Amino acid sequence: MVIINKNTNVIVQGITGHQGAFHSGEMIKFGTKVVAGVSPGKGNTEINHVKVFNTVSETLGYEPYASMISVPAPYVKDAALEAIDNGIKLIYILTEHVPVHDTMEIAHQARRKNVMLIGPNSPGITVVNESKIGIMPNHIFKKGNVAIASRSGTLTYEIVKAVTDSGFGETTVVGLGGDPIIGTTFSDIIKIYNEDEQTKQIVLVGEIGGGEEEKAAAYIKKYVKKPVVGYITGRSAPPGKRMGHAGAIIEKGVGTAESKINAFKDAGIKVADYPDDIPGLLQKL
Amino acid sequence: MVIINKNTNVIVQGITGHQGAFHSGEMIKFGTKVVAGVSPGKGNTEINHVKVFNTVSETLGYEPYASMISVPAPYVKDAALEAIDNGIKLIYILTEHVPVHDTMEIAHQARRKNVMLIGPNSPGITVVNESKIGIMPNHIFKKGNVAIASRSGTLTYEIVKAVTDSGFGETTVVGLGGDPIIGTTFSDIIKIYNEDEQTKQIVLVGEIGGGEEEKAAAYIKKYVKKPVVGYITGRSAPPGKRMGHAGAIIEKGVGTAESKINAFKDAGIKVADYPDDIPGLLQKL
Amino acid sequence: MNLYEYMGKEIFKKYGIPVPGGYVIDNVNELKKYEEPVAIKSQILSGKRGKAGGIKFAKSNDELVNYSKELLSSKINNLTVNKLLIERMINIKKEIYLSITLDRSSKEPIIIMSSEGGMDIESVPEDKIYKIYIDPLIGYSDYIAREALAYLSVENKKQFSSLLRSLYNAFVNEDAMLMEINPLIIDNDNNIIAGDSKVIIDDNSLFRHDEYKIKDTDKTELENEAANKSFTFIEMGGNIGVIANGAGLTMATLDALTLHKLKPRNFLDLGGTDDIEIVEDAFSFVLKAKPEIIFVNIFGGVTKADTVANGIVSSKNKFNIKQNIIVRLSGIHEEEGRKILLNNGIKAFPDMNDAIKAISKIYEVN
Amino acid sequence: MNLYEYMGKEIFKKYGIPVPGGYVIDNVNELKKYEEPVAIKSQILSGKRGKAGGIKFAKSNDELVNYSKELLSSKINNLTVNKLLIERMINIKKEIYLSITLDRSSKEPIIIMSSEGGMDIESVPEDKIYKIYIDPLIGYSDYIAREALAYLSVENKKQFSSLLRSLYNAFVNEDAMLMEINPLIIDNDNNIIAGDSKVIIDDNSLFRHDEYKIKDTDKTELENEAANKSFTFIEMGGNIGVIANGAGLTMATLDALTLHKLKPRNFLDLGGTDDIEIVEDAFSFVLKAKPEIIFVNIFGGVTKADTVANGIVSSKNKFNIKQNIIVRLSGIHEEEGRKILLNNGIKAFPDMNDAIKAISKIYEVN
Repeated sequence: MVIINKNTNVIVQGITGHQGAFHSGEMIKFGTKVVAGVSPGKGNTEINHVKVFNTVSETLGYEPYASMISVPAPYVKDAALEAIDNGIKLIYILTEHVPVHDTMEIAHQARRKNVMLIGPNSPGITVVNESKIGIMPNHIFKKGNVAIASRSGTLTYEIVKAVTDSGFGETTVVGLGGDPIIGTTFSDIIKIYNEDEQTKQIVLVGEIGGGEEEKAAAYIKKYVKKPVVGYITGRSAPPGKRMGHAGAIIEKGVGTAESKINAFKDAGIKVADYPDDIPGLLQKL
Repeated sequence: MVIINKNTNVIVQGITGHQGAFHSGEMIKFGTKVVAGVSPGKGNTEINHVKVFNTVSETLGYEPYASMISVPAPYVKDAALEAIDNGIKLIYILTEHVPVHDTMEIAHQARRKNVMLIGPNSPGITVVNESKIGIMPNHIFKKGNVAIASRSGTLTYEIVKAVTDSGFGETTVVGLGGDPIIGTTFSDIIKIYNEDEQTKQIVLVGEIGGGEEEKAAAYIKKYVKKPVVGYITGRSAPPGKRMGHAGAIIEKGVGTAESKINAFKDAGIKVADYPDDIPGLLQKL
Repeated sequence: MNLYEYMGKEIFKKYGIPVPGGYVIDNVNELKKYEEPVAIKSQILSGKRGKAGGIKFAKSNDELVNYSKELLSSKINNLTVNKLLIERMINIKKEIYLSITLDRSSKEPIIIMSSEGGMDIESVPEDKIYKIYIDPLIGYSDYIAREALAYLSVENKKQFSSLLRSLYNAFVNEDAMLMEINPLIIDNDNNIIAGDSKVIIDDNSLFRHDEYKIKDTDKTELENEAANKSFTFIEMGGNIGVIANGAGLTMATLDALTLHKLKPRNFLDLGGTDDIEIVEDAFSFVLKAKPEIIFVNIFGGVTKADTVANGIVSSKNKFNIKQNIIVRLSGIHEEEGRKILLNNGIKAFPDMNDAIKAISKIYEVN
Repeated sequence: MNLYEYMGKEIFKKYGIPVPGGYVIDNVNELKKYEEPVAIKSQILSGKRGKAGGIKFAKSNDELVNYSKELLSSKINNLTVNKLLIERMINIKKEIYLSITLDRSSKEPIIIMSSEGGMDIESVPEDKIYKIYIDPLIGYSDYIAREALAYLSVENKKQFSSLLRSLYNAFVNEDAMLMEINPLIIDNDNNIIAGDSKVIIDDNSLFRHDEYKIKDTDKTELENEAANKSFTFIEMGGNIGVIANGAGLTMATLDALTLHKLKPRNFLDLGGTDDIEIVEDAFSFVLKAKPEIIFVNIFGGVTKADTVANGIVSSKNKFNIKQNIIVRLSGIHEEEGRKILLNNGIKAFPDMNDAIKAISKIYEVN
């Protein structure tokens, strides 16, 4: 498996918030090693039997590798810089509505310090039977051989469940995030999935906006032998409108569903018209 | 030999200035491959038979590896960022009086982009019989086995000449620069000299201010088997005074000559009392 | 949020970027006395304004008054003109394209330039477009203007350099997603002047920009109202009202309807909720759009399917909904949810395609 | 350049860092009427001002006037007091040490803190000092204050956080090499107030800080005069005037003299020059310091030895120098140079130690 496993030590920045508290509890139920929480001003408390500190620095005794950031959007940049400065190597940002200039800075600092960044505005990462960082529902997963990456939340859960119900099961599911600028993109994740031995086939759930699906398709065409199934939302979206996700927008003719679907098809990716079609396009191996 | 050789392509930013014009001519006489010059607004001219361009970007056809920056202090940061952004891998800054906040930013960006930075306020680097970038007088060198690093200019020339006259000769001489914050420091250069096969012994010419001599001494004590001779200027300097170099200052008790000399002695470095004593301390190998 | 030309130019002025002298009016009574030839520019958020007749040139007081009367309250590209920008005419020696936007792939600001100013940048061939990426950890430095000037031929290099720095500062400080000057005019005296402005501010940055807390007028009234309730609601022009959860699933729902030749009336993302009142709020917006049928498409993950079912039932009763409500309900607590709906006479399917087929059937029958 | 306390506090005020209410006087006539207990603080660039009697506390108008009279024009730590800062007394609950300076090794700004305020930081044990490094490409972010507060016990965390951000902004924007607040006072109402200021601005940044183009008064008159001529001239208190080229060689010259138990009068770096007039300027400064002997130590690299020799001869004639001039001349054109000097009756050596021995001999003979 990839990115995280059952031994990955995770802290949650914003653990005392509504989302942080609920989802850290769910993560622990999933089996994730949540070793500490951070919540400025709430140090010396406890939540879900996890100790809470004022700073990331104070959690370093727990040797955290990853941090889930679930703080209000205006504070995300500060929290992410804090995590990077303290040597965290995987940062996942749940928060929606992070200013895009903040994300640019976070993404560049993460790259500079060799930190993997997932999100913002992402449902997180799940490695089945190992560890989950994020908000995907625990019950939809079953260990299998399909790796999934998506820019959505609920649509991902739906597809995961369909893959589970159809008997294939998953290795890893990553929600990349719905913002125009995100850390890990399709072209990053496809390399990881391609190298993961347990992953036998791959599902990419893209949407309008940007050109990362096209870049991933070019990589797949060149390097990926594993079967890939693709799906793109936003075929019916009018140009210039942000379709719920800040990143789901056709701008100056760039980012159309058509362009992405064509790139997928050109790379030999089987493209589903409806999300329900995805399990049917997976191969019995 | 190390850092540069006779095939190193060098550009000069500020080549049409007084210093840039004179010293690029001297460098060419030394044998340095000065492939292009940069001087905003002076594009399409020529100096020392070298073509001048408005931007570093326009020189990329010459595949420059190193840049000598000799522009007025207020423009050094811009010139250095331009060089780094255009993929230059070795930047030498001649200019004195660069604001230290500018140097900090240059040094960090250089480190981020794996660029070797020498200076500011440095006489440059000379690899004997190979290439010279900087302002050291051509006539003082003779190929030999001594590598020299120094925070000074004229004092370095004097020591180089003494080493030459005494028959040892040099492999490489680097002027690190007299500013409080500089790119390559003693602790960086000692590793390079230690690994250079042609270098059989090393001379370090330090001065008051900072703690780089001490750091280098600690490294030498642990890793360096080659004989090292050291000299420290500023023994008689009053605390709190900048002794000509912006970096030559004892602040809050840190950076005394005593501390450096003790660290040198503790590392087994032979310490000269007078610059003239240095050749006598070198070993006949 | 998209800013009107005059608002973008106010930002330009604040950062020292030259713009033509001018003023804004809502009303012809606000017109100043004619003194020199002026352009009368409809303030609408639409490209190709000129071609659609939204810009007029006046060479007398009569023309100024008459054209202004003509334009105010008229519809240009289907948008009502509420404001005019009256601007001194600039003599034009050359027109350049200049913008700073976000490059999603490099995650950096990117400066885009072309000597082909005045045209849509989409229609300019790639080899006439020049791009410079800016490292956000380093920001702008003057060499960037020198590199730009190696490509663009501009006489007044010093003014251009200062303008580019100002535009970059404005882009960063104002949290812009786009700052476009098209055309950037070079006049006969080699002065450089911003002929137009297109500025998009990041909606997510508004917590640090009180000055932009204005009505975002490229949205319809209903879209704005929904935005104030934190719903993303987009009018689509069809007849099937849509409520779904998650932006991805909502887009997938619209796509599926469209593939079945059905026409969605709207995009409405219910979000991740477990609150009956929010379901009711969603219905109230969709009803305002007067759909013929309402399609609810829910996958229960964090959101529980039975809660949504209860919300649908209570909405139906509260708003006395006469339209057909077709529901697809899947995920956590789906069976309880479907049962609640069926007990209240609402058709509920576990499968999205089956639900859409049911909608198709209604239209075939009609 | 080192700023006086009152100037540092003006910067603090500009950045919103609280300082005690107060005013500055050059003259007792400028004293305001006594209203509450005040501290009268001599404005000199010297540590341990209080211990040396440079700070007095007045509890009446008489005390205010008398102490002010007493301090103004007095000498504290050998420095003349030209200005007084009259400041409202602060009740002190706790004193903290806080500074931002440059860390030469990491090439970063560093925040240094200690709960042991009010003492010289050099005398505080390492384990009571807390340091935070700031990445200059990222700058300050609020978590830094939180990390600081995990170490320092401060009630008013919000005010501390805002103060630390302000101090960092001031440090960067003003091109400081040091901004020290010692003590940072916490009063009985938990307000945080800068009790003192020590600010050093980078001399090399003054081209972008017109506001600091003032007389740098920790230099002597002669040092200032030399600085205006772009010479580094430092008074050393001995009797042998020194002119050398290059800061390193000049320092080495002073060291060598000192090792020979000789006392240099000054540091003067001629710089890399090939101009007779500059040599004459250097002599004119050294002569103002009234040395007993003048030692010129030159290694000709870029600077040519014969040019310097000619400069020495012309200076001797121009200024009618009576003192012994001992010259060590080496490097490019050294033989020509020494010949010129000998022809003019000036002793010239190729070797530095020989030259110094010659000086020693003069003193032995005397």
